[in-house]
Amino acid sequence: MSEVILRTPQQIAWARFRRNKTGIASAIVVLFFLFLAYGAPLITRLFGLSSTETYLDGLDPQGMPIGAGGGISWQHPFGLEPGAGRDVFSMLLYGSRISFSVAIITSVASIGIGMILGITAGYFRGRVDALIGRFSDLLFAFPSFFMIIALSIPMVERVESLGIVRDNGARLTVLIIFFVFFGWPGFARLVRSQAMSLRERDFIMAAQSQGASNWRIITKEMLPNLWPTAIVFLSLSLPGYLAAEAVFSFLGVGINPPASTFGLVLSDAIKYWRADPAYLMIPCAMLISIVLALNLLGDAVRDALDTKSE
Amino acid sequence: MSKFLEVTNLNVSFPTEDGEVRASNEVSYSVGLGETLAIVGESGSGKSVSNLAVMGLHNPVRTKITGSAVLNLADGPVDVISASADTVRRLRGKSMSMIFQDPMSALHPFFTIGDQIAEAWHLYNKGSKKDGIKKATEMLDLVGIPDAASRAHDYPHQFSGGMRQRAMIAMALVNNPSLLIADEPTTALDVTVQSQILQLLKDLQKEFNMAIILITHDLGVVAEVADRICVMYGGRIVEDGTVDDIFYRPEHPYTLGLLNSVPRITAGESHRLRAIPGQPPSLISLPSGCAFQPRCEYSTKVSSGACASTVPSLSDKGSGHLSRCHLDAADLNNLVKDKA
Amino acid sequence: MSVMKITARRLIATTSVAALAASVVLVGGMNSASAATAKPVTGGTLNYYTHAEQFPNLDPQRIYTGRDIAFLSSYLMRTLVSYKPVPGKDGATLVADMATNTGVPSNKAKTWKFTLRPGVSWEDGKPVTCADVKYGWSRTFATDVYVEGPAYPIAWLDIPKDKDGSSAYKGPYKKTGQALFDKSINCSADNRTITFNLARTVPDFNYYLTYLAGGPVPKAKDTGDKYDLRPMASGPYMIKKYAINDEMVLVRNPKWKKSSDPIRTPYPDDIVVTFGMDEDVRDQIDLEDQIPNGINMDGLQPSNNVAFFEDPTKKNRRMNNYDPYTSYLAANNSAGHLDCLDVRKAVFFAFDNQSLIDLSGGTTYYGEMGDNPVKPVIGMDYAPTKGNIHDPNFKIGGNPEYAKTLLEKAKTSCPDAYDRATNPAKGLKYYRADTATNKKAAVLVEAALKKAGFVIETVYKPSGTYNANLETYKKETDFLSSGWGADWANASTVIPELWGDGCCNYTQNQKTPEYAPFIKKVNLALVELDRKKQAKMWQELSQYGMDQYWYIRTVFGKSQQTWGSKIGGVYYWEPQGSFGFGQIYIKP
Amino acid sequence: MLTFVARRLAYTIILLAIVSLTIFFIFDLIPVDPARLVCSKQCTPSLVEANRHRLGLDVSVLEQWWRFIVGLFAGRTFGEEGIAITCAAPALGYSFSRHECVTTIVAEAFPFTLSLALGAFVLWLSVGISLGVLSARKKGKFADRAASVFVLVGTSLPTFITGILVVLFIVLQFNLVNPLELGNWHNPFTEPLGWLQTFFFPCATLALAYAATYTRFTRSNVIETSSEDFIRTARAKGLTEKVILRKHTLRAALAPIVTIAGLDFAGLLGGAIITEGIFGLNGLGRLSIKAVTQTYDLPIIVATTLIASAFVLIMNLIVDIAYAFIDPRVRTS
Repeated sequence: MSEVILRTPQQIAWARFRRNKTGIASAIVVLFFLFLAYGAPLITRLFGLSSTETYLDGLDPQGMPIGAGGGISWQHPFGLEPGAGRDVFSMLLYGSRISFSVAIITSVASIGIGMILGITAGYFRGRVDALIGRFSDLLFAFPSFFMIIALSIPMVERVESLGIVRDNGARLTVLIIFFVFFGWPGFARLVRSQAMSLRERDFIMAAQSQGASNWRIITKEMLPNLWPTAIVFLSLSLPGYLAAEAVFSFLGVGINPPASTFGLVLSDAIKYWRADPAYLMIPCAMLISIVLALNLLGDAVRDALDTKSE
Repeated sequence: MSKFLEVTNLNVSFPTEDGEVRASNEVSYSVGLGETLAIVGESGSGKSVSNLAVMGLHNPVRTKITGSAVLNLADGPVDVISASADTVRRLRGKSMSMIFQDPMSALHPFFTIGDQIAEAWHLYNKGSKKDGIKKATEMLDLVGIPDAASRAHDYPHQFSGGMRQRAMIAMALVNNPSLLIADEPTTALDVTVQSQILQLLKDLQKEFNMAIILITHDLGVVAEVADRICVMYGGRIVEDGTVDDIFYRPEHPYTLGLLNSVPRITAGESHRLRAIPGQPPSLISLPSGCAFQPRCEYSTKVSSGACASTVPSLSDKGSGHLSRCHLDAADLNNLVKDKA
Repeated sequence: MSVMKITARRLIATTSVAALAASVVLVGGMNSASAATAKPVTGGTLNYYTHAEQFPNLDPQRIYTGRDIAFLSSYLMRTLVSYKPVPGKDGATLVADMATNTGVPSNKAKTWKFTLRPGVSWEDGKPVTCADVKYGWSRTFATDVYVEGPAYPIAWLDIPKDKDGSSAYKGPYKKTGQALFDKSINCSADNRTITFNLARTVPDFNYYLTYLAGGPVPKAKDTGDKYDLRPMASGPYMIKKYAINDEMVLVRNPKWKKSSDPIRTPYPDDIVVTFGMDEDVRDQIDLEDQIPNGINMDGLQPSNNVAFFEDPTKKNRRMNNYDPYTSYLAANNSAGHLDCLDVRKAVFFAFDNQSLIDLSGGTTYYGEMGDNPVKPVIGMDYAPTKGNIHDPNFKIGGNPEYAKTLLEKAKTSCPDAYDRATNPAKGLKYYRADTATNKKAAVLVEAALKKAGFVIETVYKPSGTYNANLETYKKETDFLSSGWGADWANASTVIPELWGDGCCNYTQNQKTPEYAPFIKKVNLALVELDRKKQAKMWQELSQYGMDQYWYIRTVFGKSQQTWGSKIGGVYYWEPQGSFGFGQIYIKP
Repeated sequence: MLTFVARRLAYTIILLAIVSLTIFFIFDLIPVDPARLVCSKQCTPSLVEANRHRLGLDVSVLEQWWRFIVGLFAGRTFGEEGIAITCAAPALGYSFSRHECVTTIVAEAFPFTLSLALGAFVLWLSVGISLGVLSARKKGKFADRAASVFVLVGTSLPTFITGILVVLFIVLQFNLVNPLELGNWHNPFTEPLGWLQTFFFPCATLALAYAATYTRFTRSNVIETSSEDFIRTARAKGLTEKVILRKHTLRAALAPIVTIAGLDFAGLLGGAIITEGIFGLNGLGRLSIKAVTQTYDLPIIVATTLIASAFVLIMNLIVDIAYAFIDPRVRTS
């Protein structure tokens, strides 16, 4: 008898992913940036740098960095910040750590909530479904982008008054809460429709007819069939939230100095673009590279997991 | 005299990352006007693939097709395999038509039934929009849709499954084609509706004098309507004969297995249903010998292990009854009797 | 870039930053464009462009900023008294405008009398009357409608006060206490002579009349809240179009007569102000002289100053002067904050002022360390103080070592304040508006103070509501930065406002033992009729406050102006800290 | 169909009411007192109280909301007698910092936002759909690869970065626009060139990211639809590939795009905050953001938020009805 090789969907996906050269390359780039971000304290120490130290000797009397490319040197590979004289390399490393953290926490949280509510709506239907549906309709109607800007500062004060987190901690918490609050309905809708069609599938019916509890059906039968959707959504929402964090800190909502993120650096850099274009281009290039790599990785993951697209 | 459609040595394969999927191998069959050819086989046996090739419906980029399929039209024969894509397109609908298994998904959900039929008619006939709808109504009436004039303005989702298939048939026949390929036309339908549709096809065949190719996995369906039957397995035709040949004098172990797995009430005697053990072969890595060999209970009876090494040829065992087996018919019959 | 950021180019981020009038002393070798000797030419369109979306105000009773007073009084609205429109020290001289003279005081300067010039009219041809002036003054009392603008009339006019300190007169709309107001300002029978009756001696009363707020408004044309969009013109131009965020177009006022106006010389035919310019676009226009008949109303971004001001080919299109403003950092002297001289001093010496000045453009363009809330440009009221920046231990880049020794002293002299300043669990708080510039400056401040052993946290507050919440913030923060310019050439508009019971005392010094003798002397100085004696008193009061380190840092600011190559007649009008708009013309 | 529209309309009105009420409650909770904001010179508690009355904040939130709703239909009067200001219906409030009825301010800003949104919408739809169809038809070929690079670039460049780069390195560098005219309003019908000068770059910047997404979406939809049974049927009928693509494939593949495009467009009608800010366009986005960050002008904040929500809800309704026209399954079930 000829052997029929049965592979699990995970194995098939992994095999497909491994064949995708762009996917592998982008995964390596993403890992590299993650290493830079989360190894920031270590790396900056190796370079003998600090993200809060002001290297004022490197600035001229108008506060501009001395030397080409915004003061690029062996000591300061990305140059110095005009005005305050901080090391741009360390600023961006620490900044990307914040950006990554926001993106990861937000994506995971909104997928978690979306998953729970989506399954609940799709599996139980009826009133629960209607309630969740109406609520997400309502959320969609709010101009979320503007609301985040308008409400984040008062919200920060509220959160600080709780006394758990303060300052940038509170600001990030608020930003993440807002992102998740406005972010889950998208995924929940996706999950809901999938859960509804799964519910009608034979294996779920079979489990139901055998008297399996709803909890068991959801965790043992439905979740394993929904995880590829979640992974694809995760990989595509990471770059989105990363960029969103940059946009909000660019607009002055979100993190404050002495911490720094891409958005903050960029909003500062455009004031110096004529005198110090490198200070604008370096963070631009780094942010674009990260988002690009994440997008490519997301595409590869989707291609590997999505059975529909050939 | 040559038949209307003559398919000779048709090979269809799809190159994929995992290897070449050889969906149809050296397939030959023919069907004449007024005749019904049934092609029977499990899913993946190559029966649809071959006929889609005849219709020219494969994606040319992703499919490799060799062999020939000649339509003997009034103005001369055309080989649809070697003909240009545009030539074949002009034959579709007019000279040959096809209906599909799931009439729900085969009809465009956004257009009315009448529009979809009229669209096909307008392709080969000059006439106003009104004429088109009139023709569509006529056809719907012909395929037995009550109140056809108003139903022509309905959308597919407003039709029941059987009615959709009737509408599909009406659409396929609107240009009076000489060949109708019906790909599992009844599989998605209720049993009572199935026979109605089959009867309809039979009636229409008489009216239009069409050649019909009925693709099915259901031998029960075949007995009522077919003149000839081709049994396919693993991308090859394994047996080809008249209805009587196949049902009463099967010469291939796979056909035998198929017959044994069909419940027969008429037989009146105790009959044990028997499934064929094992799985259909992978079309990427076909067994080197007979494709059915791994599942064949008689393969051990063939000396020198020819079943595993050599592909048996499709040989005429007499009076146009063809079979692809190393065992000859008499030996097989004996073996069957022994077992019983 | 124009993406939502506070337009303030400077640290001056508080409420009303007032204008200064003074016999100005130019400090240092500054390059100021001199008034052109060429003969001015009439005609053409004069362009102004600004990043601002609009004029902060056009309603005379709301206007309080020097540049706008200069602009609007040059073109649109006349006042009883004006500054002489000439460059240099002479510019601070008062001249009669609508009035026939600069005012006649009597009764120990408690009564002031002015007479209107004949032929002065509104754009509708109606003559400007004493009743119009009186009505204009009454509007200042409608504090619920006119929230901006100077409040001197409320303090000065002989009208009783309510219990909560507000005037018993509630303005011309509510009319509560109208009779009281009518008694304080009298018009003659011919409606041409106006007499102000004041509650106390105000020797410098007539300087206030250079403010548009002290000018007339015709009652029949008063549209209340909406008057801010379309005030009646009495000057050589009138408003043809005013669209916020878009542009303002001024055209000649046919009812204005040169014969009744001794000071205005309207050269251009039209004046167009373009609002909402992107800062980069605006700077590029100047750098490349794209609009030769245009004037940048804002000054360049600090990062573009070097490119413009160090290019000799642009030397006729720029000026760089000390402006009327002093930037300061007030220490919170109240209990539980910086109620300890040694700690305040430690902060003062720890500050890295050099990098902060560099951040804002360096000493050449931003300004230099001051020793006084009163600026030298004010004239006789300024004298260098002792101590502070003249202390041998003062280093402009910060002296953390000396700061540490002062902190060590504070450990025993005031252990509570010391604990707050150095305990990581407590630490000092610095509230500031969350503008981009402030965020950057905070990095430098934090770095410098940490070096000296302080624990400090910057608390960012939303810039949009920062000013409105200042009353709350000033009690919570340990530092508050702001800026101030004298309303006219008398420290009476500086010291009482900043350190006494005026508008903007952020030092919270009222409950300290040092306050009582200070305010006593302030009140004496305010009514001192001998100008020289008064100046001496202000000088002593400055020294007193600086000795207390009520202010931790003062910077005497500079400002730059740039314009296109076809602009002539530009000069720096010192009392207004701005262009002398009225003499600008287009070169042929 | 009529009952469908009526039902959706009722649902939209209820949602609008809930959303507007929510917005009133949310902004009431913010620890900023607008009455204090307009109180600087000689501010006393009684003055704050007077301001609160003048701003209409001295009543319950519910009452404030109700007055707003009534004002929408009947107009409103603000301030006291003597200097009262009347705003005609539909009155969205009065801005004491701009000295204008909010309706007037919004009406001035809206043409900018509409131009930007519409221009970008047309650009991204035409580019996105044609590129998407092209790359689906030429799957795997050069055109498809080129399109996928475009998609990647478009989705990876945040609009604020593209905007900055376009302004700094294209618009300013090459003096493409008279600097005094930059961001000026021009009537597209009487001054089409001026309008283009103002809106081309912002529209293109905004459209870039959307076009990329729509290219990807169109491509996958066309590919997916192409493998549908009804397309095989159309081919079996003998239809030409052109007809199949135009009539059968695109109709089905683009139907979902109607929904997404409608909602994206509605989102932009509320103001494209970043793009308007960077290009200095005085649209609703810039208006609202300035009201929040600079003046804290509550009537403008509330009005712009409400308008943005209303656009989303109304467009949702339109899209639903439009979809029902396109897809008979929705209409008749």
